[in-house]
Amino acid sequence: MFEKFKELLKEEMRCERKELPKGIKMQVESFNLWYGKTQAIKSVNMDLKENKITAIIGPSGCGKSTLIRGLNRMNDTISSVKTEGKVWLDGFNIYDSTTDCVDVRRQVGMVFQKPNPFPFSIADNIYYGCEVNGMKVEKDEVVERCLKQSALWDEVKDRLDENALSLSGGQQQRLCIARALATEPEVILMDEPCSALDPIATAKIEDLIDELKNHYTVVIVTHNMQQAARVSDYTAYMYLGELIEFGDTTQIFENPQENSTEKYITGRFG
Amino acid sequence: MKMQKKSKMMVIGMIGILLVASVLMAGCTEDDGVNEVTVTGSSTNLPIAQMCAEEFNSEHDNIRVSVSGGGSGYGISAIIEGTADIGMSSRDIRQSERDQIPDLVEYTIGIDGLAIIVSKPVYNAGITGLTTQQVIDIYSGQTNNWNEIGGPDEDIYVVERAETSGTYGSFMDMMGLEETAAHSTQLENSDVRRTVTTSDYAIGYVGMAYTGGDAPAVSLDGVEPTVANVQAGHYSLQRNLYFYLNGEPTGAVKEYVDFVMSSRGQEIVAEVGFIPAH
Amino acid sequence: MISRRAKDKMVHYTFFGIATVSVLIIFFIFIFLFVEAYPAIQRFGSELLSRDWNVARNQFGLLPAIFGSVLVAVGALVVAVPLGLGAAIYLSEIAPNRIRVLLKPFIELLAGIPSIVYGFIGAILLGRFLYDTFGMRGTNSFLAGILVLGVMALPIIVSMSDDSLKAVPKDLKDASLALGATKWQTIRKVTIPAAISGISSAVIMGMGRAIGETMAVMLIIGSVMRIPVPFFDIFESGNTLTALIAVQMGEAHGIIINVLFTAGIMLFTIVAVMSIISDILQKRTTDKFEGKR
Amino acid sequence: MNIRKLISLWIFTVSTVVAILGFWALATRMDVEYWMFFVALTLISASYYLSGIYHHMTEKDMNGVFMLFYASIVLMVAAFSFYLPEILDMRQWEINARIPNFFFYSLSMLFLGIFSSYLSFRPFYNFKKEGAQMGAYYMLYITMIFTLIPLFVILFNIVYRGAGGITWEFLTEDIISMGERGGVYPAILGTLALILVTAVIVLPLGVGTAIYLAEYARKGLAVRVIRTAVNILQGTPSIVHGLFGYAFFVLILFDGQKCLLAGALTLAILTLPIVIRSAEEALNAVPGDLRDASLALGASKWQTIKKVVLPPSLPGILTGTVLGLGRAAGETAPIMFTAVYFSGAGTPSSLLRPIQALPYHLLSLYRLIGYRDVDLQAWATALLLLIIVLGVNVSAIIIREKYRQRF
Repeated sequence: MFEKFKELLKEEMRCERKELPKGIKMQVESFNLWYGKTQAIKSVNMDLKENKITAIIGPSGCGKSTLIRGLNRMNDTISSVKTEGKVWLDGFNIYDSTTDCVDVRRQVGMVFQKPNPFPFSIADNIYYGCEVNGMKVEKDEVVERCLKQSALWDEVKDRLDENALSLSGGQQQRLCIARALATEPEVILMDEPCSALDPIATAKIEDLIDELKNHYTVVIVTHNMQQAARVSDYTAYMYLGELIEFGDTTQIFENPQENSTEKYITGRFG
Repeated sequence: MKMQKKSKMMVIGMIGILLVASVLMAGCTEDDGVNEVTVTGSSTNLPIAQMCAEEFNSEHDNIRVSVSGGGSGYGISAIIEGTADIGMSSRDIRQSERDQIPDLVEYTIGIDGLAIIVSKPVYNAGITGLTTQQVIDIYSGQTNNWNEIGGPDEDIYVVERAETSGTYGSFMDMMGLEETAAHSTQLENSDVRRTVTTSDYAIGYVGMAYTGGDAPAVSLDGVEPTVANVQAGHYSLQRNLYFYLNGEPTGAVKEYVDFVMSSRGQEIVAEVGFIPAH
Repeated sequence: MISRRAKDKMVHYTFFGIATVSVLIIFFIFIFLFVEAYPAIQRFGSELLSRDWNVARNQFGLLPAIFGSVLVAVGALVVAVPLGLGAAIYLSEIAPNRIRVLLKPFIELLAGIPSIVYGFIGAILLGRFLYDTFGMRGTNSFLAGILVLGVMALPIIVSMSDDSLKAVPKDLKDASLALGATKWQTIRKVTIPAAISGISSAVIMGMGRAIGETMAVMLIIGSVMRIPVPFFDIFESGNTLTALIAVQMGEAHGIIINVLFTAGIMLFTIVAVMSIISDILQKRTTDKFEGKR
Repeated sequence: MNIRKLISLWIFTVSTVVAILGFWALATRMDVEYWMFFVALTLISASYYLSGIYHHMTEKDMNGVFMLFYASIVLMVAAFSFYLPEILDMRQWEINARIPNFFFYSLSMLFLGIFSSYLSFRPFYNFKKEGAQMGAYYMLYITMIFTLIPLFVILFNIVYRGAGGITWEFLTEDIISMGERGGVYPAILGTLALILVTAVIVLPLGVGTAIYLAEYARKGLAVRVIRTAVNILQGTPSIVHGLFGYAFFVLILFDGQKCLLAGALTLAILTLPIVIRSAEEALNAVPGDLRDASLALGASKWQTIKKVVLPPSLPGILTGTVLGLGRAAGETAPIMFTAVYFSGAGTPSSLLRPIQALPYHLLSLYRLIGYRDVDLQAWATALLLLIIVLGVNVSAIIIREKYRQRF
């Protein structure tokens, strides 16, 4: 506690600002991350374009998930993690000492690998984000808007008070997306959102993601290259914590510049 | 692989412990030729039986006397059921109990005065004697404050023994009470003593041996509970302390009883604060 | 040479035999208690639930002891639950790892301190302290019992609640944090509700221990069979079922033994009802997590 | 330096000092005069007023209201304290207590201090939700401290008062003169013998039952009933076990003779559910695919249990058993009617003879305090009992940590 005191009692520093080029929502600038002594992310630089879908692909353990968790400071919840570098969101560095990671997370929503609805009712799940952030909104309105946005409304509109865990896996995941939308984020991060789902549910989620890019900037981590090719506008290929290649999805899949990318995409390893 | 090795060693260790234990047990069950004498019952008699047993045990290698408390009723039912060799009692045996023991043998090992003790502050404030009527009033809840009988203006904290104990029975009989308004029920004499001494305005009753120090005994109807007064029969609250046996004692039991009744045994009775029977 | 199949069968029957013995022992206790209590129940019937207790007159109303047991247990929870829950939340959610590894085994150890030691300390140190502070009539009181039992229940409640808070899946907490909730909001709105079954079974366990505790209570409660007037007067002394058994059993003979067995059955029933409630609570929350309503 | 933070820190410091003073006064029954309480009140409310003025300019809504509310509580308490008599005689309401007012003052100081320091975090974080979080954390620190205080007091007292009594004589000599002199040697041996015999009885029974329940029994009604029975037995108060042990083992089985075996049997029943449950848990923690893999390789069921299931679950079983035995070692109620005599029983020599045991010895010595000079002996016995029981538990924890296995 006293550490915290000292920290807070330091001179208030002015938040660092940087004007991002037009059309770029987030910018990752020489970002490094360590778990204890192992470096998981090695100086990654990346631009995330507004209202576009960016996919991150790569073999297991390459740091995809770590990187995406770095974009809304979810890594702060693990005590052994150390970071270096900057991530700009609308001109603010989210790793700045004065930035509040809780605010960051409100602006950058996240959907996890496994559907993880709270054991509350469907409506309460969605309203939760508004409640904790003290947003003054009508509950019914938010629930309806988010469920409609996530194409779940027709399926659940009669059972909003039911426990969210009674939904099927695909529905649960769409509920999680709807829940992330409720706090009115600008960026949505998805960490392998379809890996626990069957093909039909996956197709629905993919349609939904495509829908979402009209309003949000979406970053998606995926294991499934077809999926990346189908849904994304930009693709980043990572290997062993490094960003090997980043570019237009069509370019990455049809004409990869790097040898390693080509090998991965054609399925020769990974 | 490593883990398996560890587990194996643990299995061996556990089996080893079990083996050692069973060997020990087998060794234990062998009779070592020691004669057991068990004495149980009234906690008032306990110090006598206890101190005698200690001295007796140190003199006899082949006899071991174990003493435990429990209360007079427990002592008597122990000899009815044959669970102990000697039952101690601080009250006379009841007729219903006598009927169940055909060969009852009774030894009066000592005489006890039932002393009324009060907390030191009360004693110092001038309550050094009570009348029988005052004690009855206090125990029946009619007198609630010490100032009603000339003491400090403080509530009386009334301590009694558990209803099943011999001392409780004797006290209630002698006072002619059926019911009390006590604030604390204690299991044994020493518990009563401690409860009275740790509170500032308490009253309780204990065997004579348990008085003195922080727990001064008050005189009853002007008679102090002293050895001389009890011996002369002046003190009204007095009772005999008994050893009850089922049948004439033999062997080790006889030796122990004889020791208690011997002049050395009776000296011990006096040492722990009671009056020798002869 | 016995075939492997036959050997397998034999082992099976051996274990079946052992399990049967254990189970028989358990049920035998239940039956034996009832058999021993039966003479008293038959003779006194509902008088056993009255408030009059007088051995000389053969009145054996156990109500004061039942009342005392409940009062003491509830009081102990009032002391232990706020403190214990707070400490558990601190340990499981906030404490830095090195403090946690230090404190958690320490608290588990404290749960193992024998009750006679708590009783001894409580009777020697606490009785006189409370007597002086509150100007009570004497050193024995419900309050002393409540405080000692509260302290005794603390380690159990802390340790069990901590376990159930720790068992809440991390992805639930992550989901909440990712929505912009602070850690404290997450604890309050997600972690605690998710762990509520474990926490309530910890509380019930603590209460069970408080009701079943004998030695600590016996030394400080005063053991008088009377319901205080007014009934919430915790500065008076009283009795609990356990203390009643412990104090009277030593000198009991005849019908009192059967009465004490009835008291034992009452204790037993209270505890059984509590453990069934805790089972139901547990079940309900598992259902919730599995999506059944 | 930021003034806002300075004010917060100041309020926090003042309130913490007030809280500590209040606690100290409560614990030592120090006379707290009403003026001390007033000084504390004035200091804290003045500080708040200051911060209120400062914040009022930046935080428009909640702040002013919150300050007014707080100040009114403070004023009400202050006004009430004038009417508080020197000693509040609760006997006028038939409650058996007479509470001196220092108690109210020190208690109020304690709570006032804690509450103010709790609130002091809000201006610190500019009344954002992190302020509430910091305040909540602070309250949790406090509960942790208050949880540890009584436990430390207990440990400190036992060690401080008992350590002087633990001498070589105390550990090796017989009980002399009702515990006034001599030691507790027979009681130590008695307790150890009790644990050992209990272990011998309970291990095969408990582990065998657990293996049956976890590996063989079909999950049906019967198993559910058994499990419920085990649960109920685990929660059963130890005095009920004592009652059963006395009525069944002592009176019926051993002809009224208290003895080591009767005590051990009672304790075995007491620990049986603990052993069954922990062993079953340990067995169930072994994943099912391991069993399937072994069976698929042609091993028989018993071979699978022996070679695949038991080895990894052994540490868990052992931990549970040792914890159960640790509990058994400290129990008084089940043995006081079944196995123990205060003295004279000597070192345990036969299963069918009474013994002496440390917990019961402590109880007996406690009873004699005041009548006999046994204070030091009693504290030393308590310390010794604590060392033995905690030693058993520590060894269980060590087993658990050392051989812990993850699947």
